[in-house]
Amino acid sequence: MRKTDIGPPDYRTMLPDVIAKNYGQWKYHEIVKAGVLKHVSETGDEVYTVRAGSPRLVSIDFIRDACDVADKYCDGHLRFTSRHNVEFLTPNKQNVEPLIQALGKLGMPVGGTGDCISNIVHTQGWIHCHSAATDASGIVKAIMDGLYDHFTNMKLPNHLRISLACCINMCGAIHCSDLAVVGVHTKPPRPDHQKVLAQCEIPTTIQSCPTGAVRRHPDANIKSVVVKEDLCMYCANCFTVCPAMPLADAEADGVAIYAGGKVSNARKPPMFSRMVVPFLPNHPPRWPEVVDVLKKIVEVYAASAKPSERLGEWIERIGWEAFFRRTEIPFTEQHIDDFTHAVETYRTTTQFKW
Amino acid sequence: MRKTDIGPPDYRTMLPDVIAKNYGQWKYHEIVKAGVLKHVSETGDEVYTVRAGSPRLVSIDFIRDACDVADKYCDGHLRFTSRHNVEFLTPNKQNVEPLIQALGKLGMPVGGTGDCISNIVHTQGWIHCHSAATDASGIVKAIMDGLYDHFTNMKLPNHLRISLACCINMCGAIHCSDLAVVGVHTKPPRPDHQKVLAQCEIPTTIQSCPTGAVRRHPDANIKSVVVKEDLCMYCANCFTVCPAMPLADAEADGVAIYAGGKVSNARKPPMFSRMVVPFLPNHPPRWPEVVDVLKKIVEVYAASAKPSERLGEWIERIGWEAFFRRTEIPFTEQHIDDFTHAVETYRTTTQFKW
Amino acid sequence: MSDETPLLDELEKGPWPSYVKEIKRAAKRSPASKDLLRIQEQSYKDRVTHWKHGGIVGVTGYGAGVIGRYCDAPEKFPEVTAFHTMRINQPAGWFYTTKALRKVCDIWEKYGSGMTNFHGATGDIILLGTTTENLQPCFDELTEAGFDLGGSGSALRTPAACVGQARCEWANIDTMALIHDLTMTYQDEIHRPRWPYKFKIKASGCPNDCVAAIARADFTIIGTWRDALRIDQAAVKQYVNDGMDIVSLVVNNCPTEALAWNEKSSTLVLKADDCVRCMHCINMMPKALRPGLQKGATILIGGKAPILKGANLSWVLVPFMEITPPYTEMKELLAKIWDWWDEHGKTRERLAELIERIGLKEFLRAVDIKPVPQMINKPRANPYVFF
Amino acid sequence: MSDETPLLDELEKGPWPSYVKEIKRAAKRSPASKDLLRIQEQSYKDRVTHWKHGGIVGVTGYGAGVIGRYCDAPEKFPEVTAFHTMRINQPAGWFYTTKALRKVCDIWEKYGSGMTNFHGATGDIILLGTTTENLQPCFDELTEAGFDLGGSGSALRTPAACVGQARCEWANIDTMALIHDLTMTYQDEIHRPRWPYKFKIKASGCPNDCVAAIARADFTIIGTWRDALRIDQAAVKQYVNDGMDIVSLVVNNCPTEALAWNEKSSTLVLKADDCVRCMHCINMMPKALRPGLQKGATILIGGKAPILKGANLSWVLVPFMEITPPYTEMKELLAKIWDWWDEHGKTRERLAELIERIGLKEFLRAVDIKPVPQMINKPRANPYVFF
Ligand code: SRM
Ligand code: SRM
Ligand code: SRM
Ligand code: SRM
Ligand code: SF4
Ligand code: SF4
Ligand code: SF4
Ligand code: SF4
Ligand code: SF4
Ligand code: SF4
Ligand code: SF4
Ligand code: SF4
Repeated sequence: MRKTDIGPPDYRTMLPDVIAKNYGQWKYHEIVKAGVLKHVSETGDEVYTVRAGSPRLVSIDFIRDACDVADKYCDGHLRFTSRHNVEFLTPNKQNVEPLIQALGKLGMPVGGTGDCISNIVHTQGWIHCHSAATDASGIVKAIMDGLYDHFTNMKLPNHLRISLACCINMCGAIHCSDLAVVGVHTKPPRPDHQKVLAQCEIPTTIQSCPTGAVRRHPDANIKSVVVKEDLCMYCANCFTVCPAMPLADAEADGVAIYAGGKVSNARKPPMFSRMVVPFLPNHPPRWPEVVDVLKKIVEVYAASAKPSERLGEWIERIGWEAFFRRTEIPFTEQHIDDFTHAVETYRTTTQFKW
Repeated sequence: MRKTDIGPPDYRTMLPDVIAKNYGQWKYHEIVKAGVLKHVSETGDEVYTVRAGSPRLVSIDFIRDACDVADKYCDGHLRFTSRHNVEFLTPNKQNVEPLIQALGKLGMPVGGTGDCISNIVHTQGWIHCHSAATDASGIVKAIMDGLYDHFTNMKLPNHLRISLACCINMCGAIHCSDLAVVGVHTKPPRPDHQKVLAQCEIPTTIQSCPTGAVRRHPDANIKSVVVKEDLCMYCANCFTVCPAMPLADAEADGVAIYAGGKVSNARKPPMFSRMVVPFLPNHPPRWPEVVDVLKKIVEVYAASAKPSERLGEWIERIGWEAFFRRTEIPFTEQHIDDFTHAVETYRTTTQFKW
Repeated sequence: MSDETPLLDELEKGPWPSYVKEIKRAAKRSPASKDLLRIQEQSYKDRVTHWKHGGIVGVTGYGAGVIGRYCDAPEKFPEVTAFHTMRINQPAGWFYTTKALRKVCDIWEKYGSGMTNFHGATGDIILLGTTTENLQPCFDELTEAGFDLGGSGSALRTPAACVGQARCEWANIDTMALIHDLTMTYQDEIHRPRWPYKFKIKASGCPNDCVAAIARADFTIIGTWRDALRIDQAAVKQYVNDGMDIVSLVVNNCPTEALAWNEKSSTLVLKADDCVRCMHCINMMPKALRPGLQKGATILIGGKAPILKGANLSWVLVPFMEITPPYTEMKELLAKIWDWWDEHGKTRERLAELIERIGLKEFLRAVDIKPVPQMINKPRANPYVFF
Repeated sequence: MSDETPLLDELEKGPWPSYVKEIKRAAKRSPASKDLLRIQEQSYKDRVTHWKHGGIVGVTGYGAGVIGRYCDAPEKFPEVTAFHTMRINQPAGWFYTTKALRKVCDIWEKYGSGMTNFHGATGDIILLGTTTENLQPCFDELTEAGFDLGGSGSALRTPAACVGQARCEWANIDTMALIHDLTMTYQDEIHRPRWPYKFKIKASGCPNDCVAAIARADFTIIGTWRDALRIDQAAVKQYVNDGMDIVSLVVNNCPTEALAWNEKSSTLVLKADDCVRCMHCINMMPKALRPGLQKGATILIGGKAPILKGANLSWVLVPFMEITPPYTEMKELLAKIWDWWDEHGKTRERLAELIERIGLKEFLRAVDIKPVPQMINKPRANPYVFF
């Protein structure tokens, strides 16, 4: 008979012996080198972790390759990280180098630990989502190529997390990332009056708009909606509930870049990422403008932040005015908040740098 | 013929010679002792300022007394400060002590400079305002009696500013004071249906309510308004535009205490004062509960803050949870913001003290 | 009815000067002050105010400067049946000759209660309590003596200045001259309410902000400087020799780590680019440190108390403006702001609230000022952008 | 239509592993992946997506776990006419045996495109692209293999845990055990959407928050400790001898000045009361410093992305909760929260937005938790208080 609600496999059935044996007894760790962690247990046991980068959007062949490596060096176990890297764990120091070789052969870069740029948390984009204002995996590939050395080296002041979401739904939960790339529309939806009635619940559609820009069609005979364009901020809520009002537009869609967010509670509390570039056009296949801005920010940060300072902590210390000056990124109207808590972002002091 | 729009007297006609002569040329100052400032000019000239406390609500006799002193020791000039103290200026060091004597005779305390508690900026209260939820001059007198030594001495970590407003209109602009006392109502207005039509513009009155608690009287024949009590936050806006809906209530009126505000840009930017006690009853003539809370806070602050640390800077450093613990002031529902930017006050981090 | 004031008498005790004594002094000659004392005692018993809204009272040709007041029990307190206050515009910086002050006292003895506030929270002299009939003659004598009314209602309120260059070495601008000029220029705006709500202007000579302008003025003027603050290293050494722990008291309190103490050369090292002119180090060492020489002001807008939508601190609008008579740049800016506010503001909507409602972007366009990062602490975190 | 993909081919260049290579690999055996490649190339030409909203598709008895997708040009890309994704609930902590993984791969080779996300941003295995017909048989084989679907829509989403005690010395709670238990307990809530909107639970073993729970979970569980962190002074000395500048790197970075370096005894001094458990010093000296021994978790609520009213970080609800099976206290709290949210929440209103609308006070009463200062950074500044 059919099984339902069995839930996921019990994690205990998935653990390598050394992990099962030392579960809850780890004492300390060290980063042997970029991509290689060593954890030592109260029992004296050690486990080495080799972390390898993955495109996340992978074929089953990729998984099988990884399994082959794990079978050879890790007694048939492996894990994935919260940033989609693959981790190969082994108690045997001797296995580490061969493991790295094997991963090299597969083209899987080893790194992503410590003061580096780890894998980019990202989303679906043009591969699968109807809501995408930009692609995901493609920009991610271009960015990681551009910042590759920072994945395989640990020469930043602290780790730097990059996330990408292909629309402002922000599936990557990019709103608290050191660097965030988000797909944005900049033109209002275009209701398709033929389809609206068929595909959408008009009241729900009208309600869905946070700014009240969606209105009943003035002509009572046309059972559809119109958009008051000056009220529209292109959030796509209406599109989420009503497919008949697409926003996608080759010219008007692109990405915005946000910076300075963090999640950890280390030193400074978690912070939101904040706008640094309001709009860059979609230039597939490699989005050069996007890659350049990110590289520039990373450069300036790496050169001037103190040890342990996250990007956002550094910006808070030097001030946003200094950040824009040093990165030579132009400051625009769009940077100034005009949403619900806007006033809380105004500078209510005479303290600022020239 | 009648004069209008002549404006105030030209300040230049009001200046003592030493001020006129050294205007814009002052080089440095020192605080000789509590209440006595010495300013030195590029020209080598000096001016001594003796600062004396005033109740602010004074008779013309008080002004005339002050004038007598000024005639005797200050060539017929004096000034008032932005906190309503009186300043007597003289180029002659010899005049300082006699001046202090003379002020002593008049019962005017000398002090209010440097790391002290200066005069309390306050308002009208029951002396003159229809809007008052508490008195002004009376509480101020009780508080200054209680903290008198801090006016005549300079033993605090930095200066500490106390302000009082008899209703939340906050005429004292108390919203950025180290310590603020504000008169509050805690019961909704009681519309007087006889008077409303005569005295008030009903639409304006309804509009005036920020929470929409004021509604047309359900009975169309009664041309008046009713108050939806659960929506009322006792702000008195309706009363300001419609005298026929008083809120004043002997039991329900009282004061709230706020703390940690500052105006200067020194070190930390200006800060708002924040609620520390939501409500204390009106207990004339000396409001003992109010005086006690303020004394307690000043004590704890004086004992534990670092030099130059304003009350609010100290609280920010130790954290509000530590402030409530150390001052033994109970934390209540009312302390938690539920107004427009409430979420910005929530603790979005695991960083806190037990 | 009894003249006993047992409750108020309690407030004659204690070291701080007593306003009750003051009312009693005035009461000797003024029946109104006598009733003021009695009605105050009444409030101390009842624990509620006994004053009612004032109707529109004032002097010919003015719509402002007088706050009308009536008591709610004229039968019990006949002498304060009407008890209006007059707001008299102070001379900038609150300096007086005793001659001028005595004159004001004499006039108020003749026409009023003899009670005053020196000064009101906005800065005016408050002549507290007179009858409707006396307003005009009192005003006429005051103008004869060179004094005029201040603002009230939906008008420009009496501007205020810190003592500034008159007695402060840190004043980067001549606050008193500026405020006097603005006050004279805007007599009509002060005396004849015509706006959605009140508007306040205050000027402080440096970021210490001794008139609390940033908290209380819709238009806040604060002196500052563009170049590096001045350091007299010899005087610095003096402080250190006199035992000042310069590192913990000064260097470590710099908000931007712009200061360092060079132990070897015992000199104070300044990274001028990092200084945000907070004044702390200058405040700590007035004999050694001073503001720079390229002086001017930062203009901030929006400061106000909580009514209606919550309190605001003023925020930066113009990072640096040169402040020289006739202050044309500032006056042109004020004109643009007032026009926009007047056009779009609802009744009882302060400038900050209008900007919150319509958006800073719109405002900046209206007063044509281009956005700079100094206006904000941090850019938007949300993705809800209008293009 | 051409199979050339000149634009995508550009993305096979460069050192970072290429997802385009991956699609091409899958395309060798899967016609769907072949069309996926072609439709992606199309999007690279047109610079718009070619996917449409999915209708309600899924497996019998479930309302969640499948994201329906159709392409907008079936005539051009017939093999991806329907291209739904299945969200497969990962084992807590993302550990796998190769056996289990190979099994999933085999099933997906049989029923799907052969393309996957390891993992989705919430934590599930994403099996990317199959037809409506294949959903059920694929699901049946997956359950046979011991896997089940995760959440989607207005349901509880697949909970996630950091690696925690499995491989981290700082885990104050057993995140994987907890998350596995909650996932098993709430199978119905995960598979059958019934709420106003989605709800997410994530657990990190310490304040480093390696699953970004505070930013992404309506219900955020973060391990912490009540007593003092543990210091091994000998190991501290070792770091210093090895040349670590402990003062500038550790002591000066403590957010609350809870640390001091005693030069004389060369020991690290902790003011335990002032420590806010930020982890920084521990992070810097893993061999010398460790969390305390009274372990538990802080519960925070409200984390979410911007839609609709703006993003939220979770805020403190319960400063300290002991975390021991069967986690009764936590489950009772979740029940109360869900009841209240379910009752008052509008469609597409996340918990944080409901609390913003109705007020934290009301919420606290509903879940009967008494207010403590740890819930806020600072008390209200406004005077608008309900009594
Ligand atoms: C494997 C992983 C947990 C998992 O369950 O998968 C993990 C593992 C470790 N983290 Fe983490 N973190 C992992 C995601 C995170 C995240 C979440 C994220 O990036 O989305 C964060 C929060 C990021 C943020 O703040 O924006 C995170 C913030 C930290 C921090 C705080 C750093 C800081 O100063 O802010 C530390 C402490 C440190 O690195 O010294 C830390 C430390 C560690 C340690 C050293 C813990 C330990 O003792 O084992 C582990 C190795 C770190 C390293 O890579 O050098 N981990 N760590 C995740 C690896 C992701 C990856 O592949 O790169
Ligand atoms: C006379 C007066 C200006 C006036 O035009 O009337 C004045 C005068 C001076 N202030 Fe002030 N301040 C005056 C109100 C203020 C205010 C406004 C207020 O209190 O409402 C503030 C802002 C208060 C706040 O931040 O909440 C103010 C914040 C300062 C500061 C900043 C202190 C700090 O660290 O935050 C200084 C610097 C200092 O004291 O070292 C300062 C310093 C000074 C100096 C030393 C300036 C100088 O070189 O002459 C003057 C003597 C200070 C003293 O009393 O020790 N003055 N000062 C005001 C006297 C009020 C009184 O009677 O007590
Ligand atoms: C006299 C004075 C208090 C004092 O004892 O000094 C005062 C008294 C009144 N103020 Fe005020 N305000 C006074 C300075 C202030 C200040 C401080 C300042 O100007 O620096 C503020 C806060 C700053 C600000 O404007 O935001 C202030 C904020 C208010 C408000 C709230 C305005 C707001 O937008 O938040 C109201 C309510 C209103 O306007 O309806 C108000 C209303 C009033 C009224 C007219 C009551 C009313 O609603 O009709 C009071 C008349 C009392 C009386 O019977 O005499 N008063 N008022 C101050 C004026 C004296 C002077 O001219 O020098
Ligand atoms: C697959 C995934 C992205 C990925 O590539 O990994 C995803 C994909 C979608 N998300 Fe998401 N979200 C995914 C994790 C997230 C996260 C991150 C997380 O869960 O930690 C967030 C931010 C955290 C949060 O929930 O706030 C997230 C916030 C959203 C939102 C905005 C919700 C909000 O309240 O702000 C939407 C919009 C909506 O719900 O209508 C959304 C809606 C969607 C939809 C269903 C589009 C839609 O409106 O129908 C996407 C389907 C794409 C597709 O065609 O496959 N997705 N979504 C992630 C789920 C995989 C998994 O189960 O592991
Ligand atoms: S971020 Fe937007 S476009 Fe991208 S997967 Fe999520 S919902 Fe789809
Ligand atoms: S995109 Fe957003 S703002 Fe624009 S109409 Fe749709 S819902 Fe409204
Ligand atoms: S604070 Fe309120 S009660 Fe006091 S004077 Fe101002 S308006 Fe009147
Ligand atoms: S007091 Fe304020 S909230 Fe209450 S009814 Fe009047 S205006 Fe509305
Ligand atoms: S604000 Fe500055 S200039 Fe004006 S008095 Fe205060 S310290 Fe002096
Ligand atoms: S003025 Fe303030 S910011 Fe500038 S150096 Fe001095 S302390 Fe630092
Ligand atoms: S969150 Fe803490 S316990 Fe969990 S993996 Fe990260 S560091 Fe370790
Ligand atoms: S954990 Fe953080 S707060 Fe606690 S002592 Fe270490 S650095 Fe300071």
